[in-house]
Amino acid sequence: MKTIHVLATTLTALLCAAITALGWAALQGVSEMTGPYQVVPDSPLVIVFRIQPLAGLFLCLLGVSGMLSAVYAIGYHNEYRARRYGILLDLGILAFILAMAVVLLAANVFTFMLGWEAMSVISFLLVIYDHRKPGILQSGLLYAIMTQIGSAFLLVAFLILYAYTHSFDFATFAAEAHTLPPVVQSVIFLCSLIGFSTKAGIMPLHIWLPRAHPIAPSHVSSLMSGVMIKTALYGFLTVAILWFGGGAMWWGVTVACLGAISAVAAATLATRARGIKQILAYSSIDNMGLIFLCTGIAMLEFSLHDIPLGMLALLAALWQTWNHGLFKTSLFHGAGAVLYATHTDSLNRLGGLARSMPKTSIAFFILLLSWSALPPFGGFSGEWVMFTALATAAAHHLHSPVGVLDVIALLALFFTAALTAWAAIRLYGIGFLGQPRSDAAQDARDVPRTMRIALWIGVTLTLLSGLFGASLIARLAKALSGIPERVTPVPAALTNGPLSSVTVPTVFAVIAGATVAVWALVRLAQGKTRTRTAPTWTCGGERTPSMQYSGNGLSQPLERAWPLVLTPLAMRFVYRPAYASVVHSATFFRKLQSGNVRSYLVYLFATIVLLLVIARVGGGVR
Amino acid sequence: MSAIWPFMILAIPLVTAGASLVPLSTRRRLAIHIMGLLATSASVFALAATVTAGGAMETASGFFFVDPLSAVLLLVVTLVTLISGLHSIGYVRQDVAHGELSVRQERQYFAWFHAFTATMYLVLMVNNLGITWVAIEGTTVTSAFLVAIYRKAEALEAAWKYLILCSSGIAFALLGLIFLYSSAQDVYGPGSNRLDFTFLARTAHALPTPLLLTSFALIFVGYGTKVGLAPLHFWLPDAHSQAPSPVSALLSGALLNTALYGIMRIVILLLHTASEPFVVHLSLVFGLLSLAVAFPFLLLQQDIKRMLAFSSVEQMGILLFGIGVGTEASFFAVILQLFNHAMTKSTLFMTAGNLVQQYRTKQIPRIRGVLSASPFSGTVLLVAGLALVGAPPFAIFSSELAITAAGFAAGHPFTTALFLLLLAALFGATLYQLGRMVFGTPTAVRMTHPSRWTTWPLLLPLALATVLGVWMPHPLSELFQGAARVMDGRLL
Amino acid sequence: MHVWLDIMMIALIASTSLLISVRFILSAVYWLAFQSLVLSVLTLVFGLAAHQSELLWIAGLTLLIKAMLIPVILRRALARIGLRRQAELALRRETLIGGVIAMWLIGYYVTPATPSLVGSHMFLSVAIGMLLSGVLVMITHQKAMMQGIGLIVIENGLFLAALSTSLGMPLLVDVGIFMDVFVVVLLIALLTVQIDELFASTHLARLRRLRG
Amino acid sequence: MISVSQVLLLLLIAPFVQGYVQWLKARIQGRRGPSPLRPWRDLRKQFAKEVVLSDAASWISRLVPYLSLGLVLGAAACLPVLSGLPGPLLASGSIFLFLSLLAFSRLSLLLLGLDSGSAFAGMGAGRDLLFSLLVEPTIFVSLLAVGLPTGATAFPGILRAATVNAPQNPAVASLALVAITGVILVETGRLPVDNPDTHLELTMVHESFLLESSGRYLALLTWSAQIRQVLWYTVLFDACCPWGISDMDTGAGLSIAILSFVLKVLLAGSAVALIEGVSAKWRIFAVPRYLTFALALAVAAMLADAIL
Repeated sequence: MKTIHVLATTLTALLCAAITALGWAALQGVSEMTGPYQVVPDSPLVIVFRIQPLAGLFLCLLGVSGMLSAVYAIGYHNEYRARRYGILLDLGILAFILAMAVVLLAANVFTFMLGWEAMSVISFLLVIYDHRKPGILQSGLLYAIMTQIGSAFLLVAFLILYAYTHSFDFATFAAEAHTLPPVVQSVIFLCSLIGFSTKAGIMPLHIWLPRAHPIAPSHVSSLMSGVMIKTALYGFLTVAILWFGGGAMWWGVTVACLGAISAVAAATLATRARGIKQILAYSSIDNMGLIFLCTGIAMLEFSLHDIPLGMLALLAALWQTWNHGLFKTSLFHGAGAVLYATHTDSLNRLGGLARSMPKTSIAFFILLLSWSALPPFGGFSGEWVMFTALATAAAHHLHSPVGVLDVIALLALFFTAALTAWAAIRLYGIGFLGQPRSDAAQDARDVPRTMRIALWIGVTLTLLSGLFGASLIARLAKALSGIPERVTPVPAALTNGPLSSVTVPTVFAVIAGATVAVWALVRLAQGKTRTRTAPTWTCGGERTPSMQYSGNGLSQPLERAWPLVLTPLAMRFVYRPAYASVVHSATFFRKLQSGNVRSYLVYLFATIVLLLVIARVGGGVR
Repeated sequence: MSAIWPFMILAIPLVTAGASLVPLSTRRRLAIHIMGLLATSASVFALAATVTAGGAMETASGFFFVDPLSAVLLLVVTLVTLISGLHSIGYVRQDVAHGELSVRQERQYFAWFHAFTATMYLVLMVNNLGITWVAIEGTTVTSAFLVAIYRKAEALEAAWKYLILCSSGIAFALLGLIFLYSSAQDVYGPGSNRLDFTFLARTAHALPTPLLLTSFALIFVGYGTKVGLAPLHFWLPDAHSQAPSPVSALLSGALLNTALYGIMRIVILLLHTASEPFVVHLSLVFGLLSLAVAFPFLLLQQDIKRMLAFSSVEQMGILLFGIGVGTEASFFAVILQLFNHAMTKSTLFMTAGNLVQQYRTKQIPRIRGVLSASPFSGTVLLVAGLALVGAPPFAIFSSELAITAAGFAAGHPFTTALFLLLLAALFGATLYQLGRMVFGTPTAVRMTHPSRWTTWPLLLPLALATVLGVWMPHPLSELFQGAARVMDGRLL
Repeated sequence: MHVWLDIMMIALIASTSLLISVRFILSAVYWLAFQSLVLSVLTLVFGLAAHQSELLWIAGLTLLIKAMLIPVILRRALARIGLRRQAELALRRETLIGGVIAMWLIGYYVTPATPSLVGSHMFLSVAIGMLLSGVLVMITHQKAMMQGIGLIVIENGLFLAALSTSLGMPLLVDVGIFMDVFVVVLLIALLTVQIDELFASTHLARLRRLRG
Repeated sequence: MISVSQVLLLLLIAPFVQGYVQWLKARIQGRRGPSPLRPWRDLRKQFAKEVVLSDAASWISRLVPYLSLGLVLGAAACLPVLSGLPGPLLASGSIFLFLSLLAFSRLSLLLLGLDSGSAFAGMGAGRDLLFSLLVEPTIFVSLLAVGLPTGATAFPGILRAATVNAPQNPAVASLALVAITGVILVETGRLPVDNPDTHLELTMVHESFLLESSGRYLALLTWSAQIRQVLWYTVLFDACCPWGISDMDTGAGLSIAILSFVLKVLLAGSAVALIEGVSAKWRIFAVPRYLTFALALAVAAMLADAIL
């Protein structure tokens, strides 16, 4: 059992390495086709793959995040020791990664939908892996149903294109999409927006995400948050920018507004979520929100034919995609480590982990810095590029209404950043610091080495992409050469800002140097630190862990300041009523089958009479 | 040589049916039953092979007419029959053990089982539409006996509703045929072959349109009652839920398709005539209606077998919608969907039967944690369920995608979009129902299957449904495409 | 000649209408037998008029199966559950009569104008009227047995329709139909008896366990 | 060279500024007040003392004191204090980098507070986070309001913009001035938002994080807080009153720059002392409203430019 498990994880790691290599090749500009493989003879249902630059970044992300999860899985698997057929989890993850790769490599509608549906179904099964715990199945089903409705919209979008171009091939779509009548284009755009943002967790279609991500096994959550929701972004970019080149002006505005709303609202909800994984799930929504915000701005600029600005914003979106993918993957691994050590991820039952599991908690701390966009880590670099893009756009449009939108976008960015910091401090301060709030937290120990290795690789990667983002973005800018109008790869605004290859490393050096220097000086002047421990001051009273501030307490000021944002509007005003009305009408319709044969006969008879009348009329018409 | 197969296909089941009534030792009857099944299937395969090779064939001076379309349905029927026949062995044995059935009833069960299949084969092989009608009515009668076999209150009620609704519905189909016949006689003078499909297929376009429309409407409703199209489907859940599970599998996997075959034949007649729009719109509307009506019943269902029955209503709606789209691509997809639905749905019904025997209840809320309690049933239920709702890589995913694509290509964007959304909703409902059985904490301890007969046969259709999703053997695709061409009114 | 045809037509109409509004199931069975008898005679007449030997056979079959065998089976089933069983109506008899008349009128109206070979075009409308009245019987009556009888009335209507439009279906088909009808009646009798045993009544209100 | 020297200048001047403000405030309130040099003495004393750590404290408590000073110095290196000439770090000197570094130091400070598991730190953290939620957008927007018209998102550019554009439309400069002043009052924990002198646990915000620190750790933290205060003043100068900052590298220019900087700092300090002297502390939930007002002003500044 154990060996076969290691075998499977190794296989996964190898596959991911291959995917990464593929993605790297794609970033180099390689573009190749394979197939077609006929599934159903003489029909458009053929499987065709194509490597294309834009997919390169996402493939790399998939590969790296998959490898991390594979390494992580080796140790994390003990968590599921008790389960029969534990190997299924590994195989499921393998299949999940494959399906995502199919989505990213698809070159026609059938292949894409095949990968997309497979991705959804497999992830559903993985999410409910702990299906015996109460409530898991409901959340999983919510996810499955939402995503299915989403893909129905996607299929509609694709098939409209098919009806016009008589082809399933994405290349044909790219070539002929802009020749469609504008109304049709807008319908396609809206359908694909609904379809993809359901998967990406953009509000108000996000409700499944904060329920599904926390319950999945942690490395599955990290793959979902780190990569899967990004595939939706990939699809959306393909439709909105590669095919329609940004489309009409209102497209971009819509996307940007949706993104801004999601970002701020989700970040706000993240500040008061109960469990670590739930906090992380909300923060995934807000990051996707920021990414969609930049995408929207990019579309807007493209529609205004400000190509360089558009490229800048697009670059920002992609760069944040990469960074968020990295640190969110590892953060979920960290959350998994906490679960592994304490079997709970509810903040109010944790505490003191920094003392009880120091090795893990240091890694988590660094990832946390990257998450809350603090230098010199990847998250910071991504946010900086976004800031630069939005600020440049704002400066360019300052005297036009578009400028106002850009200013709003900037405000959304700042608020999201501040709120994220809040969530991060709350997570770490309550979950990892202070006194343990439960025996589980008290007895927590550092997790197995493989899990820690995975964490530290993640740390290293996010640090590297923070320090040397310059070269990575230059590479990434190549990925954008797939856009209709070719432009100079790296926009000037970045080269002396976040991308000047000196800045971030120097700052890092200065901070590190200053810190060490200060330490050294103090040490020289005053000698070794003489420390003595004493209980924390509680006004002289006798101290208990419950005297500490709780997670709820830390977010309470916000709940008083912004009560509205914290109410789950979508749930209250859209989903609950919709669900209620569906059930209500269904119960009503079920009365049709009263059990009385004579009424059935009446239905039959009525149908016949109706059809005869129609036949008469129809016959008269012809 | 090939002329003999139709006779064999009819004779063997009838002989087996007769032999099953003879009071012999259990082992002998078992042998007879299995031999009958295998022999029938063998001859059906032979016939299908000849048709695949040589195209449509008429034998017995035009009494039998078998073309790729009927060959495909013959295959479906015989596969489902074979599997449910094998499953019945273990299932009925268990029922006898539990005292649900007496030994006499057991003999009757197998007798009616084979008689039922014989009538279905007859439907699929005769040329004369009148005989087709007779055979379809025959399926009602024979299967009604099987539905009522338990002699319990619900069983009798279900059988009664089944008989009354289907017989009265199908009567109107006969009226339609009479009109068709008389108008054919008016135009081409009297003759015995005036109701032959081969004759009408050549001449239907010349018949007066109003009369064609009237008779189509009548036949559509008549056979539609048997297919289980909303709002004529109300017998269906009752009969499916009360019949022994192998019979439910047979009803859902074979009988419904056989009845649909009756509609298909008439559609073929009218497809390229002046009355095509009427046919198309009727099919589209009733297809959507069946999907829409199936949803609430499926969503709130508490009885596992009724739930599956309503999913059959949905599937028939999908098939009819595909027929209504009316292009060769959609016809091919319909054939594919039909085949795979037959496989998956019969698997599901037989698994449901096993579960009902294991849990001693049909109530879904009481059947929980199947995956943990009985891994085999759980896995089969899960896989077949995913295949049914059209998850890749199973073939129904491809066929549904093809149907919708054809719908958009044929210029019904809004209808097809609605169709897609209904499909998504039904996906949710079905997944919810299956999910809450398969997963969760088991209500019962670990359970074993009474007999190997009830487990192994299920793997065959499951394997078929899985394989066809990724790879289709060439002869089969040839046959399917032939059937699609037949439905498109060519190959005549 | 035509006088006789008209008389038989009126006989058919009368028998059907009376059959709908009887008090006892048994009398309905008798009316059914009478109706089938008239049909067989009618078939005979048509056959002689059109010099079709097939029709003579069919007339014989009708006489044998529909006019004799089926009533006998039904009567025996009825004997098992009690000969004095009443045919309960779901609505008042007067309204039902109105319904019957409506059916005849609809039958007259919807009849497609197919020039029939023998007899007057009226026979088709009578046939459709019978068919509809059969449906009416099934819809309005509360007893299981009456639904079966309604079914047979429908079959008779179909038979007459075939006869009047095209001198009956091909022989093979007709034989098949007879067989079906016969088995259906057997099944109906069987089920009715068993239902009566299990539910201690054949009232349809009892048959409402399966719903939703 | 220059950047190093200005960092050193800030290091040295910071405690004195703190002392000066306290002294002046006392005078305004009619007390004699402590000597402006007291913060120096305090630092020296605390450096000599032993460290008392909470028994709940983890490595965070040992790391943060040094880290926060390092961060503040790094931030200082991004800021043009004496000269707008591009030094090694001024090359970027992006406001984003600068503010991120300050945010970093805030985060580390809050975690330090929570590390000891003291309820007061939690209380203070909640309040401080609520303020920062509005402070960060405000400071960002007001700096952009000054810089964006020339497309500048870094301090050198903002400086240039302030020197060149501000005279043309004083509206922007003055609106930004008010907004940034508001931010400074919050960030440096001054009345009417927070009272730096009190150690009454229930009311304090910034002091509450230092409650459990002692000895050299306390010294480091206090020092970095004092530097942060001067940094904020400098931000105000760069954005709104960039007079005296030399663009040439000559000794003369440098001395002028130093002189004007010291003067400006004293001026700002006196202003703060005045405000503190005359105003009473507000309720916690009055502060967000006040900050929202500041944010509104900043946005107005930005759009004011768009309009004018």
